[in-house]
Amino acid sequence: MNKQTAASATGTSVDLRVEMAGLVLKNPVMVSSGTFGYGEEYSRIYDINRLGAIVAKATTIRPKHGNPPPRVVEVVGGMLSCCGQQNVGLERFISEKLPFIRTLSVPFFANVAGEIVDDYVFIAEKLCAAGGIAALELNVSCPNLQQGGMAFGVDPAAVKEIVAAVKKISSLPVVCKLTPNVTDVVAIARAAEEAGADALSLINAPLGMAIDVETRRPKLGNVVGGLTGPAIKPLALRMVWQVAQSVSVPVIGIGGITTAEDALEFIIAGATAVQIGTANFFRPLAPLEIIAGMEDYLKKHGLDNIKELRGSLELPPARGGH
Amino acid sequence: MNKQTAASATGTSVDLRVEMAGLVLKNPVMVSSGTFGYGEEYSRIYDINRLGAIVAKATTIRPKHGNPPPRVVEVVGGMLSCCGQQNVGLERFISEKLPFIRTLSVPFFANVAGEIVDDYVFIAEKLCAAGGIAALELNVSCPNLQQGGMAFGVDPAAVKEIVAAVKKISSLPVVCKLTPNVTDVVAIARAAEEAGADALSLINAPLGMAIDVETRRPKLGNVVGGLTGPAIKPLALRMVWQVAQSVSVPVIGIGGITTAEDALEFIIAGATAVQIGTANFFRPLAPLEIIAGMEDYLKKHGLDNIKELRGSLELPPARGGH
Amino acid sequence: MQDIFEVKAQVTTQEKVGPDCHLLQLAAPQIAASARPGQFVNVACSRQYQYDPLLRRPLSIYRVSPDTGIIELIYKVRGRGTELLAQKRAGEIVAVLGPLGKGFDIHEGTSRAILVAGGLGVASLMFLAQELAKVALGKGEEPYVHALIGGHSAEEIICVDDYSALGSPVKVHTWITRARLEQELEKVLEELSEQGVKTNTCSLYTCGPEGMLRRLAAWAQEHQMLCQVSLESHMSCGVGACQSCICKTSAGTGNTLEDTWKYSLVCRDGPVFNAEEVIWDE
Amino acid sequence: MQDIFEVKAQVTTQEKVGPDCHLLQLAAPQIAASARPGQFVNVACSRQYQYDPLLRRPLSIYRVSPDTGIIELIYKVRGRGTELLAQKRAGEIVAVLGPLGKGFDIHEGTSRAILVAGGLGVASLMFLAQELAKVALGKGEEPYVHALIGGHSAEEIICVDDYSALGSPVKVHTWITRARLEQELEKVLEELSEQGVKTNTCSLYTCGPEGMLRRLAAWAQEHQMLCQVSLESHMSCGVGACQSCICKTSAGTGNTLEDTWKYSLVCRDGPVFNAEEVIWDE
Ligand SMILES: Cc1cc2nc3c(=O)[nH]c(=O)nc-3n(C[C@H](O)[C@H](O)[C@H](O)COP(=O)(O)OP(=O)(O)OC[C@H]3O[C@@H](n4cnc5c(N)ncnc54)[C@H](O)[C@@H]3O)c2cc1C
Ligand SMILES: Cc1cc2nc3c(=O)[nH]c(=O)nc-3n(C[C@H](O)[C@H](O)[C@H](O)COP(=O)(O)OP(=O)(O)OC[C@H]3O[C@@H](n4cnc5c(N)ncnc54)[C@H](O)[C@@H]3O)c2cc1C
Ligand SMILES: Cc1cc2nc3c(=O)[nH]c(=O)nc-3n(C[C@H](O)[C@H](O)[C@H](O)COP(=O)(O)O)c2cc1C
Ligand SMILES: Cc1cc2nc3c(=O)[nH]c(=O)nc-3n(C[C@H](O)[C@H](O)[C@H](O)COP(=O)(O)O)c2cc1C
Ligand code: FES
Ligand code: FES
Repeated sequence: MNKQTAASATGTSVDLRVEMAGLVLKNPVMVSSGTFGYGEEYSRIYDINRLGAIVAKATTIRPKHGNPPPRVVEVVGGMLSCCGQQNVGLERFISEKLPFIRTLSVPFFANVAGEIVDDYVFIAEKLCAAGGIAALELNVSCPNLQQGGMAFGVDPAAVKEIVAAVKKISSLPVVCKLTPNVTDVVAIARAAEEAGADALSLINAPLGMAIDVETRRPKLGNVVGGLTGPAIKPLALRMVWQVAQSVSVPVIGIGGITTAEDALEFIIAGATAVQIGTANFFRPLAPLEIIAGMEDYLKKHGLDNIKELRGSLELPPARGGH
Repeated sequence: MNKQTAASATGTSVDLRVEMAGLVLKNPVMVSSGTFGYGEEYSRIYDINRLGAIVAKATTIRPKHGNPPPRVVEVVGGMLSCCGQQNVGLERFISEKLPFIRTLSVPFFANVAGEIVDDYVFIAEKLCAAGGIAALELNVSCPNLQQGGMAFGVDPAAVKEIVAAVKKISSLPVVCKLTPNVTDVVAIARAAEEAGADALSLINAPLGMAIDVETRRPKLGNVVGGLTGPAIKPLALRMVWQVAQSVSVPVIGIGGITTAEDALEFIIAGATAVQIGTANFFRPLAPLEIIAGMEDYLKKHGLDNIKELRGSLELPPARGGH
Repeated sequence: MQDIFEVKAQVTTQEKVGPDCHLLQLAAPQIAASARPGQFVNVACSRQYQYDPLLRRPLSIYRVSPDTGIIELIYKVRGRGTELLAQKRAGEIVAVLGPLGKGFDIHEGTSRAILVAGGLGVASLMFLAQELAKVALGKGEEPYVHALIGGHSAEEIICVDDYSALGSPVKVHTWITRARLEQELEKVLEELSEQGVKTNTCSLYTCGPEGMLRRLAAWAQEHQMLCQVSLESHMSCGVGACQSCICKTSAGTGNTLEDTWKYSLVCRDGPVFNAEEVIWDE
Repeated sequence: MQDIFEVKAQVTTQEKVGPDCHLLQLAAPQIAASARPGQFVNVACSRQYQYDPLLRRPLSIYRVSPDTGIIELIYKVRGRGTELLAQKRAGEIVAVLGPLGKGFDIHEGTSRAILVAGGLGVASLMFLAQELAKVALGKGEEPYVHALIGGHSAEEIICVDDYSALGSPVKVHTWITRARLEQELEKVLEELSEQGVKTNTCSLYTCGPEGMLRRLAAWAQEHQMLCQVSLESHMSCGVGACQSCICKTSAGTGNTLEDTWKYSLVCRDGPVFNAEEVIWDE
């Protein structure tokens, strides 16, 4: 088997381990839900056990066709996509995907999506029972069918309800993944923390749109889709920084991360770990390059441990000139 | 005086005029607040009377130093900036800037910013009295000092209050400029419309952040800043589309518009006019190129009038495959 | 599963082969050694850490030379990505991921193979023609492969010489316009029937515009030929992870959606599909 | 106000003039005809409608030739923008906006001009040296301009030949390190005092790292010299519209903030400032 390695030599002197939600990750570099399949695909390119953790594509109770094409359109600095949670459904996830996942030595997170609170609870119960999963990431960006279709994730009360309900039955750590399409991400983060979330991950994709001016039709089959990639990094970093200051559970930074420098920005802003998403598509070895780049950075700055960097942002003195 | 013209020949057969808030603009291409100074700067490059309208830098009651440097940082597909509304203040705006503005034959909008509702009313009254201004654009993205510092623009009630208060005293049309940093932009838009806004403009800049990993300091003097440029176009377009469907007043689309195609996307989504912001910085002739490109598009598609395009988005048939 | 390689490949040649069409040769030994006809690579057109355009571009593997480690691509300059690609000069580095996807099935039992390429479809069928020519070495005198190469106009018919150079097992036909293609196909049928070859022992392989594929699929079914089509779709990852590149196919067994159809991934389940699996958009 | 031109300028020459330093010649007749020493242009490094990097890069006008319509820039390859710029070849088009900013004041009454360039500071002072050399034609025998050109290392001292080529009105001195610069300045002072020139009739012009500018401003004040400094700041528009490029200056008259300082715009109020206006960061 071909296991490509990142360019940079990886010495042994620095410690990239991070603890999160009762787990120890060998490094803070995870890959994000929906951008890494179930790991099989990328295991054809490199040894995915070198990652900090892997998050699976969203699992819903029933299998889903997902949205009609086109599902992806390139935009400046990013892409819009609307896969509509095409997935094999809970049953086949357990019967077809878990066996491969159990062969891995890397923590594997399931990503749970539903339309009513009970969906989350149902899936969580089955996954806890199935074994092979390290943690649950709750995708609360889905439309809340009980509340008129606005996403669960924009309403602190709904987020609280989902997280509390899942925590009650879950034997696995629970990560709540936050949507950026909100006025006050900190309020949502606090609601999730109060409900017992073991960690928070953010951001999911901001909603965007593109139009083909020749046909005057939306460029996406689903009209709107998630904006991801480098274009959203500044937005994501701002939200991670705000949340990390306001909660005491670990925060996982997500959004446009492509280079080690990007990842380090999130850690300096207070993230415990990061997830790589869209970069997997255009730089398939990005996660390995980021791990290597983090090691190089720590060495260069005389740090032994990635934890020393977490939340080390130095703010300017009180601002003059107003 | 050197008046450069856009590359493309501009025939006379198509009609780019649009009506908005009681004004007739000779074309739908405006330039946005804070990106065009008071017009003087760009009048050294081309004949700014060719624009549809110009929006001035925000005016506050008192002059402001603005934020400490660095005020700008380049990011993928855009930039972050935090000028902190450096401006000469209302009095000098009237005495120093209006005389030049009055020499122009292009409608000139003032952009009004305040910290309490009375600020908006005070500035609006003085500007209405001063003469030379075609309309007021209310910048409600500023921190609301009466309500703990969250921006006015994230709260429908606060937006309603400002717009209603200004409408009450204003002899000029009032445009309310919406911030994208909200869960439900439609709710804010409706509040502004109900309060009597003559038009809505959106989006102002999403809040972002960038960190220098070498110094572990924010790259902006103000820590966070507005993300602008092509990177935000998909987000802006989605919001404009949502709002245009939900209100009956004209909508002005803003966000990352750089080419005629970009501008046409907003018009097809339902905008009556557009504002060019960051593109002025990296493509100084962008507004003229966009006007020319719109004419070419109309001719190519056998349309006489830009209005035929407004809101002409064709949605896909009810979606199968769910 | 076949390994996939991320190669920082050096450009060895870049040359024009038709209107806006370029041949790019890249040193990518691992890909050259393992690629199969019909597979593709995902090519980074912008430089490393340059983000415009962001996504890679899928391009078919035109030909490989396992000895020299060279892979060849033929592409048409259309938009931002291919424009940048066309500027790469010998010695520059281009990141390519591959080999990707499921290629053509070569049915050893087939008595004749008919290849129909429309426009850039030649890019995906050349490698196949080469492999089929090898298969043909053990077979009879008549040409084993009929390659029908066409385009919108005479000058858009490219790569004919490369096909011809494959020698006697391959007979090259060219066509412009749909009517002409149908005539050419009829001529091939006549020739086959003169040779006593039954159409249901032939295989049809095709790559080109969707309308053409669809008509050929129907034509092949009419003649009971095995038919494989190579599809295109907008992609991002190229490896089956992002689910961007869907096409409708018949559901097959094990479908838990209780539907007659499912979305397959062009990048992983294709780009080559058996024609009868594909559900064409109405 | 001076007109500003957006020019799609053709590259006539691109050549290396030092470690990572390039000379770029562009055909930009309107800019060549109207630029003044100390002004700059805002250069689009990416191709049209290519958005990475997005913003233009400010570069000083090194020299102009109104006859041929050529402007020259000297720049150091640092990041994304200048890397792309360095790849432009003769014949390619680069969009440039200029001339921008307020240049150096040439005080006709000055008896000697001292120019101190640190690193790429040479780029902004050459044009000035050229103009001063013209002014000097009417003056006495001694060199009118003392150009002190320096850098971190010997090889980083660039463009010396161009300065020398200005002939007898210009005397070129070079320096490495701060200590050496101070020695050179002392030598110039000695020379001037031998010639009976009072320092308060001299003007000091300088461009380079901020620390250097600041020390020279203090030194000039000590010797009662007129002193102008050319500042840098991160820019976006380059024309005074975006208010990105601020520096602190003394408030002057008409300040309605009732403060002792204000933010000036480096792109419009500068990049050249009278040293005594500048409020240096502590
Ligand atoms: C499996 C496969 C094999 C292909 N093989 C070849 C080949 O050998 N030679 C060749 O010339 N072309 C081939 N194509 C089409 C080629 O990928 C597109 O022409 C190319 O991506 C256009 O990129 P651009 O930057 O020029 O255009 P842009 O318009 O800038 O592309 C914008 C976006 O659309 C996508 N896109 C545009 N057109 C297509 C298309 N037809 N199919 C898929 N995505 C598209 C791009 O990947 C990108 O994401 C193949 C496509 C696929 C899916
Ligand atoms: C008025 C003026 C004149 C200048 N003249 C010259 C010159 O003649 N020759 C020369 O080599 N350099 C000059 N500089 C500096 C030059 O602009 C920067 O080196 C250049 O912008 C770096 O771009 P980059 O893409 O290589 O670096 P990047 O690191 O990619 O730049 C990132 C961002 O930072 C900005 N930036 C980075 N460094 C500087 C800097 N020192 N000053 C201002 N902005 C910066 C860029 O414009 C860009 O927005 C001048 C700067 C100013 C303000
Ligand atoms: C194609 C695609 C599919 C995605 N699917 C999911 C999903 O199933 N569940 C989820 O929580 N997030 C999903 N996401 C969001 C990503 O996990 C991530 O939050 C987002 O892409 C931002 O990170 P990035 O900019 O690094 O891509 C998806 C993103 C993409 C691009
Ligand atoms: C440097 C800068 C200053 C701005 N100042 C203001 C302002 O004073 N008032 C305001 O309403 N918007 C201001 N904006 C926001 C713009 O008007 C516009 O809404 C935003 O930049 C999005 O458009 P763009 O992506 O085309 O730049 C400013 C934007 C920039 C980049
Ligand atoms: S391109 Fe990602 S699944 Fe096919
Ligand atoms: S760069 Fe825009 S004001 Fe100076």
